[in-house]
This record gives sequence, structure tokens and C-alpha cells, in this order.
Amino acid sequence: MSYVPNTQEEQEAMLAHLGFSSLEDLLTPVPEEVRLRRPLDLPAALSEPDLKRLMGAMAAKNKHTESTISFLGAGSYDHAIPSVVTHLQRRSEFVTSYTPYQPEVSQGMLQATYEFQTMVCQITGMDVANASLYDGSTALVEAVLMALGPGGRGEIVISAAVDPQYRRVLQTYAFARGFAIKEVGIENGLTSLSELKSIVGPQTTAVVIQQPNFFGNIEDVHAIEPVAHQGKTLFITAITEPASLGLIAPPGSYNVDIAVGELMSFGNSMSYGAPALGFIASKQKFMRLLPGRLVGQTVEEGGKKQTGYVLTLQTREQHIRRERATSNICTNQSLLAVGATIYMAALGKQGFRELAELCLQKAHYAFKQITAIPGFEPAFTAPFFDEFVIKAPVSASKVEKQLEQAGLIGGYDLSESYPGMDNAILFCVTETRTKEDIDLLVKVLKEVQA
Amino acid sequence: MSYVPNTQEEQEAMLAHLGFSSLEDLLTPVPEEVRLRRPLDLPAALSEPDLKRLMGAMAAKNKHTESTISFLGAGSYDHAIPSVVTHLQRRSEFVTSYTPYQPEVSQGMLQATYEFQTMVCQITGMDVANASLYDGSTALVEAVLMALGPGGRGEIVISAAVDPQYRRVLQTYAFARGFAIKEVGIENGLTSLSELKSIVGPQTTAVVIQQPNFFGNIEDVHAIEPVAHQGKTLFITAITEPASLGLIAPPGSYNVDIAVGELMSFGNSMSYGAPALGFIASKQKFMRLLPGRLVGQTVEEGGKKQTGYVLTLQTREQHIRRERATSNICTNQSLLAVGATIYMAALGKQGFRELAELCLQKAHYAFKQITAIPGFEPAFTAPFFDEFVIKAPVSASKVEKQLEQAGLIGGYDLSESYPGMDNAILFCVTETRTKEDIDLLVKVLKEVQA
Amino acid sequence: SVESLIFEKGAPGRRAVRLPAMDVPTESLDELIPASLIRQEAATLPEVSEIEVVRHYTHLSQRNFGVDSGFYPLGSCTMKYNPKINEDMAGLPGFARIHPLQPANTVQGAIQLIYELEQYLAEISGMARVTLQPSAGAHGELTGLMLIKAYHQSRGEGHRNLVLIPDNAHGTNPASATLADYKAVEIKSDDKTGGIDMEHLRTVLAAHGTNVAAIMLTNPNTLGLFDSNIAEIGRLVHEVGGQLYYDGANANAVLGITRPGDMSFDVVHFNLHKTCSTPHGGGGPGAGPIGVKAHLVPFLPGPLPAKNDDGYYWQDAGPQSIGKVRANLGNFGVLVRAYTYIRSNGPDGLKHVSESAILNANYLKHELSKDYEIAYPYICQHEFVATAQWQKDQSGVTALDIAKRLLDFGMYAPTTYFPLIVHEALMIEPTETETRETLDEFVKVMRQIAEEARTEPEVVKTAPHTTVIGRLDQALAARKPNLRWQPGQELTHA
Amino acid sequence: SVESLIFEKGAPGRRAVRLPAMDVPTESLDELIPASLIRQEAATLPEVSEIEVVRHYTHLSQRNFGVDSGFYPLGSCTMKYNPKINEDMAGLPGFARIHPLQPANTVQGAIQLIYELEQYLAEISGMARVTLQPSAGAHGELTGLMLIKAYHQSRGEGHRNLVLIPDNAHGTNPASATLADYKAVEIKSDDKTGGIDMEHLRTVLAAHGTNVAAIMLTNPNTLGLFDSNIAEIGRLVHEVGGQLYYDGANANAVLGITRPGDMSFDVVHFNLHKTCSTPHGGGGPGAGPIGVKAHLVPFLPGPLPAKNDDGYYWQDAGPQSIGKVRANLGNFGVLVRAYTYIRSNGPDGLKHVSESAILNANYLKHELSKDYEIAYPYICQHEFVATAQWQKDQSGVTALDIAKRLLDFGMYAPTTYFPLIVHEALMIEPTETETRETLDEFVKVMRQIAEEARTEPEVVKTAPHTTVIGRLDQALAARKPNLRWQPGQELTHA
Repeated sequence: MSYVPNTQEEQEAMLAHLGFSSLEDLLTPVPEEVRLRRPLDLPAALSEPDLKRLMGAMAAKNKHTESTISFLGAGSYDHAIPSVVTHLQRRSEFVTSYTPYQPEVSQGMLQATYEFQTMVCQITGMDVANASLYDGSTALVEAVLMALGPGGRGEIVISAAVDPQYRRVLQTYAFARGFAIKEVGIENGLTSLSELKSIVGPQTTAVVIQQPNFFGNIEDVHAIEPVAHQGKTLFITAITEPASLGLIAPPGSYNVDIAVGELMSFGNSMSYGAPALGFIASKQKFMRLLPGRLVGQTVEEGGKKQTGYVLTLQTREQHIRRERATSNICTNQSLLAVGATIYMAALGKQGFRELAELCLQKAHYAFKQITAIPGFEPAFTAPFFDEFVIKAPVSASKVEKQLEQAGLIGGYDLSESYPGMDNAILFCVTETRTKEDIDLLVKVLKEVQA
Repeated sequence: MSYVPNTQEEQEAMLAHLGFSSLEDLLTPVPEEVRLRRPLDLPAALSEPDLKRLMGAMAAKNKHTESTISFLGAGSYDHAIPSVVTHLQRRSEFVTSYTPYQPEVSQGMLQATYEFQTMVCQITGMDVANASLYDGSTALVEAVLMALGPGGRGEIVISAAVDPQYRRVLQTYAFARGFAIKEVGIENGLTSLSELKSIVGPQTTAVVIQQPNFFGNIEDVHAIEPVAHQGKTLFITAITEPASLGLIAPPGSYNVDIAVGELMSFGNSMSYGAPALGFIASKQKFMRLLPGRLVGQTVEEGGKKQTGYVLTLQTREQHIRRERATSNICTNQSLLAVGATIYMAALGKQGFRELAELCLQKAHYAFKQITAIPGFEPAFTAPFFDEFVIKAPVSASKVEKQLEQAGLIGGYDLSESYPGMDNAILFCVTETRTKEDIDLLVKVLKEVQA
Repeated sequence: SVESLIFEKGAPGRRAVRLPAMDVPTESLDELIPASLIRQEAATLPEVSEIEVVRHYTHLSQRNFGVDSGFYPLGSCTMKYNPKINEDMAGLPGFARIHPLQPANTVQGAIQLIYELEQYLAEISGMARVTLQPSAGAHGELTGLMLIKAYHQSRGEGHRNLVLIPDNAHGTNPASATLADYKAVEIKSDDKTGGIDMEHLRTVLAAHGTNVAAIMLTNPNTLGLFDSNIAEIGRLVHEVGGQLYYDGANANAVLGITRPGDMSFDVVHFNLHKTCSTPHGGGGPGAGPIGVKAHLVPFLPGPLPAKNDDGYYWQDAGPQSIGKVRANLGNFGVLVRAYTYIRSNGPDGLKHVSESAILNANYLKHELSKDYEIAYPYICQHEFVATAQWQKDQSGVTALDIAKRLLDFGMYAPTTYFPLIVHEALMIEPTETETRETLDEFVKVMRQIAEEARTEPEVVKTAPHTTVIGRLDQALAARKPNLRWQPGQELTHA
Repeated sequence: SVESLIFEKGAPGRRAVRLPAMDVPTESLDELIPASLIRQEAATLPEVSEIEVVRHYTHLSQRNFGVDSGFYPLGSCTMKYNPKINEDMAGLPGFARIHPLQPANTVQGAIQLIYELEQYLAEISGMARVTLQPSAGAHGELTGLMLIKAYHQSRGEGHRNLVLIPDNAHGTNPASATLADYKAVEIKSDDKTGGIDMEHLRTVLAAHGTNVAAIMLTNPNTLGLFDSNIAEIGRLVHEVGGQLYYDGANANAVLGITRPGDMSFDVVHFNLHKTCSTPHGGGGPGAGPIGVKAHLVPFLPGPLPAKNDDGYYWQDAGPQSIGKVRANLGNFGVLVRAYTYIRSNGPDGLKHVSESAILNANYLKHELSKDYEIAYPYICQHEFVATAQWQKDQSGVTALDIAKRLLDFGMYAPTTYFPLIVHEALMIEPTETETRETLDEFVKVMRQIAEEARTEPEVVKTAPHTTVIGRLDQALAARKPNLRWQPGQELTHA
């Protein structure tokens, strides 16, 4: 399949028009010493039907959430996508456009992004938000870089109850950028308040927690906040399960400076974890330090002074400020932001809360049923949202295999990221799981026991 | 799930504004004696996720052509649908519009339909075509009604090699309308020329054949045509497999008066056989007798005299002419016509011929391989396109069951429609079947033999 | 702005689709097909690349207005919102990619869906059985008349040759009657009530009762008025041995409120693309299932879905069946959407659909009544007929002009000049899926147009002004029909 | 025409989505969450019905221009046609609906796809291995610089703190250098050739060579010119111990023609949303895989896909790995599209992509050269830079004005004012997927604009005239930033 429209004859005519005799003539600027003089060693071109057959077979090798009951969360959440979201998000005018440099013909994407920024503020309770970032983990990095400021030196205190992948990504950037990281340990599945108090000091640039944290537990943010706000320290919160915001106090209500997180699960397919949808929101005073694109409302210069939308505060950005930019971000996740915007509009004020209630209650039902099985113990007693940790009587991988044999995908094996947490499994139950699904899980777990 | 946007409070406010106190007040014109005073006995409303789960499970009970290798044709053909067709056809401006009564805001559908009419003419070689009809069978009925004219009496001669379903439908209309039908028998899988000659006479209104006929065989239309054109008799040809027109002489080349057929397989999903896409095309002189919608090119009344498209010759139609209309057609198959139009544009001049070549050659390869199996005999020696009839050593239903066990869907059991054709199976092989698929079929058939 | 035809684009040798490579040994064409039967000249289909196909049909879509684009108050057409989940369900490979001749055991889900949908529609309409075979409303009408004909013949009353049809009926009714070889007899409407003129009906029945095969009615009728004499009409027609046919075009007004079966109808058709929210697709596909009372069941087209301990299967029609009215089993893709809709709404939801459609129509009627003559100033059901009579008398502005002017405001137009018994008719059906704000916006625009008709009628008479093209020359189109592009054709009229 | 914000629509209590019923026994909220941690005020999300959602976002889409709408000659962005099959493959439930933490045996197809795509990209770039983890080009740049940093540190050369970047480089290059804690050093371009000023490079290397960590280049560069000194540059930088980083933004020019690896680069990033036709989505998502030579492989982020007799699996990164640069495994949905594209084209097809992109660019350059100054009048590769200098000198018409005027003709604008070294730059990249007719139409329009600039410059200076909105007040937007709607907010500036 070729997407080059012009035929060989037409290309020859064009070449002749330019005074060339072959396509090769146009490659003379490429010195022979660097020319590739053999065909690329790649599989031959396939027609659409052949390719669909091939890739359909590859896709069929994957168990997916439409065909398999899964209790995996741990940073990626299965929330149902209303049909209306996908139909609208896939409109080709959105899909095939680029960064709206020419606002006169890009009002659709600009306005949708302005709506996205607003909704992020609405659900987080923060003042301003940007147009999206790659994912939650890099959004956290950007928040930390905002806190560190130009030069990027300083010390970041982060809870060990923050998603292990996020912490690993932050470590990588710390290596490159040259800042320090200290981790605060865990007590009863929550950030250890005593350890936090002992670690935070005048040298601390920012304190980072996750809410609900990686174990699904709800941190006592009111106790953490004053500690996190000692001196000039900034308080950063990461949110990986945005459904929680329907019921749980949002960062804006507990004096967070910068809130970041992941919104992929709102209207976008999981796609093996990415493309994801990082968000960043802050207090008003940090607006000009925000990374990435910002869309602002303005009016026509002349004419009817109609309201319109533009990319704004671009002097923060790499294409203008180059080495002095607030970030190197160019590409973001606009199309996913459109999806999340439509999702949140469709879910609406009532639906947002109901979603959270469904997740909360179903997870607690599952928790009760599982912990009623002899040998399956709750790992913690802290309050949780839609994820919880169970200590199983056997290793998590053993449990996982038995669930797999029953056609289920179980929870996340915590020993992978938390050495010492043997037999600990992080289960997630969102609104997409029915009572029947949960009861089946419990039934199989009982057999594990036996 | 409710699609009523206004809330109860809003509805109450609207009612109050009108001076009513309840919705019930608006139902006073409905006499109590005909009121339904109980809830409809239907299943309770389901949310979108619940409904998707339910219907996903129903759909999963069906074997479909993406997951199953099938050799069924017999009027419904599996041609690959390029991705581009579905993406464009599903644009909501096409999908959610109605018959383009207001041309100023319906130029898209009108122009696409004009292109459809043109393409039908291009592939059939006919002069004019309409905007579509329900399906091939009812298109055949409409052609016959055109031939019969007002009053609808007369005698139609139809080949027994025309799709049995089409003939059954014609019978139904003949009953209602009061015309006579005579069937011409089959010789070597072709319309019996001698029988045709003996049946056609001054009383004959029209002669109907199918090309390729129901057995996939290619009729000798040049021999049939002079017989069909005795006196004032009209010659009607039905085409159920439009891919054949890429290689086989089109009706326009053998003096057909009215060509009808089925274009669903061009760009539209099979959907258990319907919605389908009937077409009708004729010689220029029958233009004003055509049933259904016609789109014509014209110009603006004023302004720039831009070219535009309108529904035209509407005085033929029911909404104007009422009991004297050429047909009772109102709804047609516009959206499928858009799909077929995009498909034919995407396939293009070269692709149209290549499609036919693939079908032809693959079917003949399959024919050769199957007839090489001892016990599997060709039923006929006539030339064929992409379907052929095999006489199996056992009953067709026995063969079918064995194929099913191997995960295949076999051909069509001809004894269902042609009493006496025991053990005869109509196999179809289009471009969607690979050599591997065919070889698998042959392998399984060999085992049937054993 | 003009979008040229696809035939005017591209260049020789260009192509979009690439087909799979030939993977079987080939034989020469001549050996497979006699030379005289081989196509000589290639079909002159377009030669365009994929990007040209995409941009062309994207542009065409952008030149088209649908329900998703805005308000579509097209009377009698029930242009309600088309839920997106319906499309997704119809697109599931297990529904979209199945062959009509597959063995029943390989399509259990499909037959189940048809089986259950038949039951739902029977309950909604108050009928004994339903066939899902007819492709559209008009097709359902014809099928219904065939059943009635078969029924009368079975009783030795094949001579009945008249079908009574009110003067405000849809055009399909008389056309279907003709097609079924009946003679249509017009029944007058009562000028005052808008319902059937009962005296006229009695007169006709008295004169021709023994020849009456059926009466075709829609209730509420095309004026949006519920004919409260319906039970009496039923008694009168049944008394002379006629059958009652219910044109379901207006069924969006009666869901859960009344049922054709309870109104004494013997046959009813549904327009699933109206009542059950399946998209109109620019004119189709639709689906026109018909439901019948028990005495007509033996005549239904076949096969019909059935169920036993082994599962679902297709039962052949019995000996009295009229046969088949189309190939295969009905517009399955449309049926899947209708099934989805019924299951989405449930019994309460469906009733609320009709109530809300009625409320919206009455609200609009009330709001417009200051500026437009309302043909029948009663409580309407799902639609009503306004007129441009005041405007016409005043300044010569017609219903057509008002329709065109509406297009300038991003709204589609009402149905105009129908029903035929109302002069300068503007037939308005808002449907239940419109918000109060949209109705208010429509009222505002209609009020502005009425004002323009008074103060600057030329603005209305020359509308539309903001569309991609202005009013088109219909007379030219009909006088010199150009129904297809020809190679080398200049834009004929440009 | 204005489309109001979704927040300004709807009414209290309205809703689109209905969630499933609660099917488990519930407990009171207070018992589950401490009161102080419960949300007090509901988020003020919209309260709108489904039809309002549909019409609103349909209208927004109609106010947006994409590649499917028309020509998009945005230099450096490679706005080529996005094949629809790519979308369909990415939408298969087996690809779209899988969780990143699923056990490897349940996602064999996904890992296989990643494994094979890595091999294809390694072959295309001439590199030893590729990581698909980075989310975008700039992310790839940063990741590449981290690898270079880790590499130098591993050799005890952690002091190297300079990254050389040409003055015509993309802004992401210096920004990424800063982010990786490097100091960006600008290398001048040669005024005449448009390539690296070799003398300046030699001077910098002589002065600072031992502190040079890397040089970042794109070749062809942002002028669309292939720097034929590339091999020499490689030798010079390698000699002083520096690494060569290839910015793959312009890779659409080199497929099958030359490879960064063969040009002596050590690291390369791909912009799959440019080169491999995955849609830009209004600014993202993209994907920025990076390929590296063997000596950098130990530092790659992990995990990496691997294969043994049991199938595909994820191999943890080794001890020298820089870690992870994002959560999970890379933009899989984008990778599926890129995989589809590479398999669709095959080796010959990919080379033809680049050749055709180069031909289209040279054709446009030639045709425009009569009316516009061409910054560097040489054979270009996939793009070139024209300028509005003549127009500016003549009548004050700027590159911005010309860009705006183009919008009136249904075309997007070129990139303007970049690269920074060219005044009034119009950076034009037609891509290989445009037809000759489209190029000719663009030339015609550009010629008309040049003519207008001469004869009626005001038309150009006040453009656009036909878009849904005119030029917007950027200064106001930056001076009084309004980045979100607030309840009760008037349209701030209306």
C-alpha cells in the first residue's frame, strides 16, 4: 500500500519540468559515503486486507478487558468509555490537525482545550491547568522542575506510597538534572507522618504525595499539609485515579501548590498503558511557570470583537525561549485531552460523583468478601477508595496463575516494587466490574485457599 | 438510558407556561377506551455499559467472517471493505441527515448520490440509474413493474437460474399486483435457450435473467438477447455479484433495457444480509419511469449560477403523485449508496478489474482443487465467475457439518431451493479468501470423502 | 464554493485501494470466459489516490446538515437524536459481519435478537406477531395490504378492491394501495376537528362497504391531532368487513400511551428509523416491520424466528403465507439499533419519549402562535401544522421562503406544503430530544423571520444567504435532466 | 459565529451518561472515608444531555482544520496523510483494551509488535537498538542526552557539560539540553551553504572539545538542506570525544536513502507522528523512540522486549540503565499505527515516500521562486524556506500576513518565522502525499497573494476574511490571561 498519489508518469513529468531526469538527481546533496545502497531489510509491503489479517491475529493473542475480567489497577484504571466520546473524539478535524498555530482555523481544538483546562481545575479545585502533558509520571517531573526553578538544584521529598513507576521516572530526571530525592517510608499503607516530619527541613524544595496513594489508601492530607509547607517548601500531590475526585477532597481544598496526575482513564482507551494523559494544575501564582501549552480566551483584533481562543504565554515555551524555556515540551496529548473533555462533559456533575460512589462501594464489597476468606488478610486498616491490598496465604504469583486458569486477570503483585511485601496483592475494582465478576473472583480465591 | 434532555423540573416549568399541570394533561385527546393503563411489558432500561455487555455476549454467539473462513455467496458476497470507506461513510453529517429536501444544506448527500448514479451507469454500461432501492430483489420487482406499466397486468418470463429468493419475492408481488410469471428451466446450469424460445411470445412483457446466474455461471447473453427482445418485450438483467462487472460484459453492452441488482457488497458490511443496496439502471428512454429518488445537476437560480444538485423528476414520486406514482418508494438506501460510492472511488478503474480477476482466479483454483478430489464432481461445464456448483459424494448438509467441525462455513446447499439437486453445493470464493483458506477447505473436503 | 465531482479529480493510473497479491496459480482469461462475454471497455471509474478520496468525501460531508449539526424540525420524519451506542452495537463484528445463509447454530445471537425484538414490537403495538422483513415504512404498508388481500381472498372476499385513505394521509398510503392493485378512495377530513369526517366515512361505507378492503390511518394524524373517534371508526370499518391499517409514521406519539392494537387496528407498520432512533442516513436505510392481529398471522411472510430447547431457529412460513417481500431477513443492521434503543429506554423510558415529544410540540405550537397561524389550534401530539398564510397575505412570503430563511440560522426547515389540505403548511415536529433552549432559539428565529416578512420581505424571499449555495433551479433540473456525469462533460449548466 | 462554552450550556440536573445501577450492598460514606477527607463541594462539571454534548463537539470539530480538510504545508511538521487503516488497527480491542501490567503471556501480540517495531526502526535508522519508551520527539531528545550523560559518566568524563546546537535548530534542542543540565553552545550556520559553518565548529571544538558532550543535528536541516559535510562533522566531534545526536524531525527525507547510523550519529530519535503518519491529534499524542549505537545500549531505559522459546517477554534494564523516562512502555497506541504504516509501505514504499516528499518540495520551490525569495536556492530535500522579504520591502506585507491570507483559500499556512536565521521565513513542507494538482493550486494561490501584496496589500494585511473568526488579540491574551472558565464569568473580553 502506497500513499503517494502521483504516478510514476506524473513524477517524471514533474522532474522534467524541473530539469531533472530522475528522482535520484534530487539526492545529489547526499554524499555517496553516507548513502544506503541496498534496500532496507524490512518485510515487503502488504495490502490492507493482508495486513488486517496479520494484525488481527496479533491482536487476538492479547487478552483484553472486553473479553476478560480483570482486577488490575495500579496506575491504569478501566473506566467505561461512553460511545459518544469516541464518536466525537474521532472526528477527523480533531484527529488530523496539528498544534493550533493558526487560531482562525483551529478554534475547535483551542476551545476544547480551554474547556479541558477548566475541567481539570473543576475536578482538582486548583486555579489553573495546562493543556496536557505526556503522562502522570512526567507531569510529576514537570511539577518538581517547576518547584526547583531554573538551575534545577534542590531536594525533593517523596512518599514511598507514590506509584513506584513515577518515583523511578523522577529518579531518572534527578540523575540528569542534578537534584536530590529523599523517600519517606510507609506506615499502615500510608505515608509515615513521623518520618516525613523528620525528613522535611529548610533544604526541602517540595514534598510529593499521591492521593489516593499507590495502595489505594487515602492519605491524611490535612496532617501532611502543614509539614509539607514548612518554610518555602511546595506541596505537590499526584492523582492517578481521577474517579476518586468525585468523593474525596480535591487538592485545591487542602492547600496543594501543584497537582498532577493521569486522566487517560477518562474517555481514552487503555492501549497497554499509553498514550496517556498527564495533567498539571497549580495555584494562580505559578501560572507563568507552567510547562507546555496554555490556551487563553481573547477577542478578535477587529471586526465584531468575537470571543476566541489562542495559544498564549508562549514565551515560556521552547520554540520561543529555547534553552531558557520552562520545559522542552512540544508535543502534548491534545487528542486525549479532547477525549477526556467530552467524557467529563458527558459524565457531568452528577455522574462524576456517582462514578466515584460505584467504584468505592464495589471495591469495599470486594474487600469484605475477600477478607472473609480464611487466609486472606487485609494488609492495612487505612481508608481506601477503589484499590486495596490483600495479604494472601500464598505468593501473589501463585494466586495470579490460578486466577488466570479461571480466565481472570488478578491484581498487582506488590512484591515486584516493594521488596518484603510478599504475598501482597493490590486489587482494583472500578464501576466496570459487576457483583457477578467480584463473586467469581472470590470463588476462585477460595479455591486457592483450599 | 434516556435521551430526553429536559429534566422533570424543566418539563414542569414548560407545562406551567402552557397552563397545564402535568404531562397527562396533554394526553386528553386520547380517549380513555384506547389508553394503555399499565406499563409496557418490556425489560427495564439498561445503562450503556450493561447493555454493551449484554449485546456483546449476543454478538459473540455468532460466527462471523472476521473470525471464520466462509465460502458462502449465493447472493451475498464478502468483499473486503477498505478502512477509508467506513471512516468517511460514518461521518455524522451523512448518517444523521434525511432525504435532502433542502438542497442548500444537503449538497453533500446530493452530490454523493449523483456520483453513485454515475458509477452505477459506469459499471453497468447503462444510461441512467436511480439513487438506490431496498435490495436486489425489490429492485427486480421495480424493473418488472416498470415493464408492466400502469395497471400492472402482463406476463413475466424469468429464468430459474435467477436467485430463488428474488423469484419468490417477485411471486409475492405478482400475487398482489396481478401479473403472471413463467419460469424457464435450466440446462447445464444455464437458462435453457430452447425453453426460453418456446415460452416467450407476444404476451410476454419482459424476460428476466441473472448474470452471472445463481449458480455462478455466465449466461450466453448474446444468444438470449434476441429471444428476449421479441416484439415489445423488455430485457431485464439482474446482477447480484457486482465484482463480476470488472471482467464480464456489462448489461449495457448486450442491449439490456433495465439492469438491476445488489451493491451491498461494495463497501457495506453484510449485516446478516441487510440493509442491502438495490440498484436500478435503464436505457435513457425509460428515465421518467424509474422508481424512487433521482438526483440531477442544475445551477443556482441567481447569484453566481454555481453548479448544484437537487432531487428531480419528483412528479414520479408518491409524495407528489400519490396513487399515480411510479412506485410507493419513500425511504431508500442512501447511506449504503454513499458507502458504495466511496468504495468504487477508492477501488477505481484499475482496482475494479483487479478485484474481478482475483475473484475469478481464486474461484477457479478452488474449483480445480475440489474437483480433483475423488467423488467431488463439477455439476456443470458452463463458464463461471466466482461461484461454482459441486456435486458431493454425500448430502450437502453432511458436508456442511464436517466443515463446521473444522471451523469452516461451507457453501450453499442447493437442494434447499432446487428440489432434485441433491448433494449439490454452491461454493463462493472472493478475493477475501487466501490460497491457504482454499487449501484448508480442500483438505477438509478430502476427509469428508474418506 | 463548489466541490468538483470525484470524476473530475485524479489522473490516469492513480489509485487508492491496493488489492492483495494473486496467491493462486492463474489461468488465462480467455480459457475461463468466452471472448464475447468479456468486458471490452473498462468501467470509467475514478482514478484517485486515497487522500483525494478522503478530502473529497470529507468536503461533501461538510456540505451536509444532519441532526448532529443542529435542530431538524422536519414534520412527520421524527428527526430525533441518533444515539451513538446504537452504531457501536450494529458495528460489532458478530452482528455486522455475518452472512444471511449461515446455519442457524452459527448465528444464535442474531436470531435471538430478532426473536426478542419481535416480541418487544408486538407488545409496543398490541399485536399478536410482527415480521421484521419489510425494509421501510412504505414497504411495510405494501406488505400489510398484501396480507389484507390474502386474508380477504382466504375468506372468499377477493372482490374487495377499495382502500379508504384520508385526504391528509402520507403519499405512500395511496401509492401502496395502487401497488397492491387496490383503488384508493379519499376520505375527507373534518374541517373543524382535523380528524376523519365521520359523516363522509359513513356515507362511503354505506355505498361501498362490501368492496372495502381496508382503511389506512395514522393516529395521531399528519396534523399532529389524535382522532378521538378512532374506536368508532374501527367499529364502522370492521362492521362492513374491512381491515384497519395503522401507518406507524407517527408512532413516536403513542409509546406506552396507547397501542394500535388497542385502537382496533389489524395491521401496523413501524418506522424504526423514526420511532426507534435509527439514523435516517440521508434517506435510508430504514426498517418497516409490521405487526398483525392473530387472524392475519397465517399470511405473514416467512421465515419467522422461533425457539425450542436447542435454541433459536427460522421457521418456514406456512401454506397461506404471502411469500417473501425481499431477499433475506430484513434490515438487520437497523434492527440491532432499534433493539439497542428499546433496551436502553425500557418501558418507562419509552413512554417518557412520547410524553416529552408531545410536550415539546405543544410548547412550540404555543410559542409560535403569536406570529404564525396554527392550522388547528388544539392540543397537538408529537407535531403540529403552522402556516405562512398570514405572511403570504401580507407580503407574499411563502412557506418555502420561510423554510429557506431558517437555513440561514443553522437550522433545518419544517416539512412544507404537507399535508395537502393546509395551505402554506409548515409541519413542525421537534421530537423529544430537543432542549428547551433549542426550542426557544427556534421560536426566536421564527419570530425574527415573521418580523422580516413584515418589514423586509425580500430578505426572506431571496433566502438562504449563508449556505454554500443559493436556491437551485428546479425547473431546469426537470426540463433538461442531467442525472449522471459523462466523460468530457462540461458542468452542463455552469 | 461563536460556539458558546459547554459550561454555558445545559441546565441543573441534566445529564448525558447514565451509570450502571449499584449492584452490591452499600455502606454509608462516612464509615468508609473520614469526614475531613470527603469532598465538600461537587465539581462544577457541565450538566448537559447527550445531544448537547454531540452538537457542541461536532460544532467544535467543524471549526477546526485538519489534513483531511485540505493542504497543510506546515514546515518541519510533516503533515502527511494519516491512513485510516492505522486507526482501525489501533482500535482493535486486542490492542486498545489491554492493561500495561498484564502478565506477558496474556499480551504476546502486543510485545511481539513492539519487538518487531524496534527491529524495523533499528534497520531504518542504522542503529543497534531502539527504545520505544519516549513519548515525543522532545522527550526522545532528553532521553538521548541522558544516555550520553550516563555514557560519559561511565567513562569518567562526567565533566563534559556542553552540547553544540546549530543556530537553525529546533527550539526543543536547546531546551532539552538545559533540562539535561547541559549548557547549549550555538554553532553558526554557513551563510552560503546553509549547513554547519565548519570553521566555527572547528574553533569551538578546539577551544572546548574536552567539555563537549554532544552535538545535536538534524540532517536535512531546518532549511531543508542536506549538510554534505556530515561525515566530516562526525569525525571532528568523535575525535574530541563528543557524541552525535540526530534530531529525527526531518527523517521523512531520508528513508531508505541514508541512515543516521551511517551518517555517524550515535543517537537518533524518531517522530513517529511525522515520519510514520500517525495523526498529530491537534498537538499530540506523538511518539519519540530513540535508537542508539551499541556502546550506548547498556544505558537504555528499560524494560526492553525480548524473545525466547516460550515467546515474548519484557527484559529488565541492566545496572547501567538510566531508569525509566515515563510510566509504562511507551505510546503503544501510536506504535501500533507506526507498525501498520511500515508494514503497509515495505522497504520500497518507504524509500518512495522520501523521494516523493523531496520531489514535491523541489517542485514547489521551483514554482514559487518567481514570486517569493527562496532563502537557499539549492536542491532541497523534503522542505524549503521561502521568505516574504520582497513583499515586506515592497508593501509591508509580512510572512504572518501571507500565512493568514492562505487560510482564506482553504489551506493551512506554512511555518512562519522559523528557522530564526531567515527573516520573514515561510517554511514549506508539502509531504509526499499531496497531488500535483494540490501543489499547483497552492502555487496559484501564493501567486495571487504576491499579486495582492503588490496591488492591494490591505487585503493581505487584514486577512483572513472567510474564516469563522478574524485575527485574535494575542497581546490581550498574554496581558490578562484567561485560562479557564469560572461560574458566572461573562465572556471576559466580548
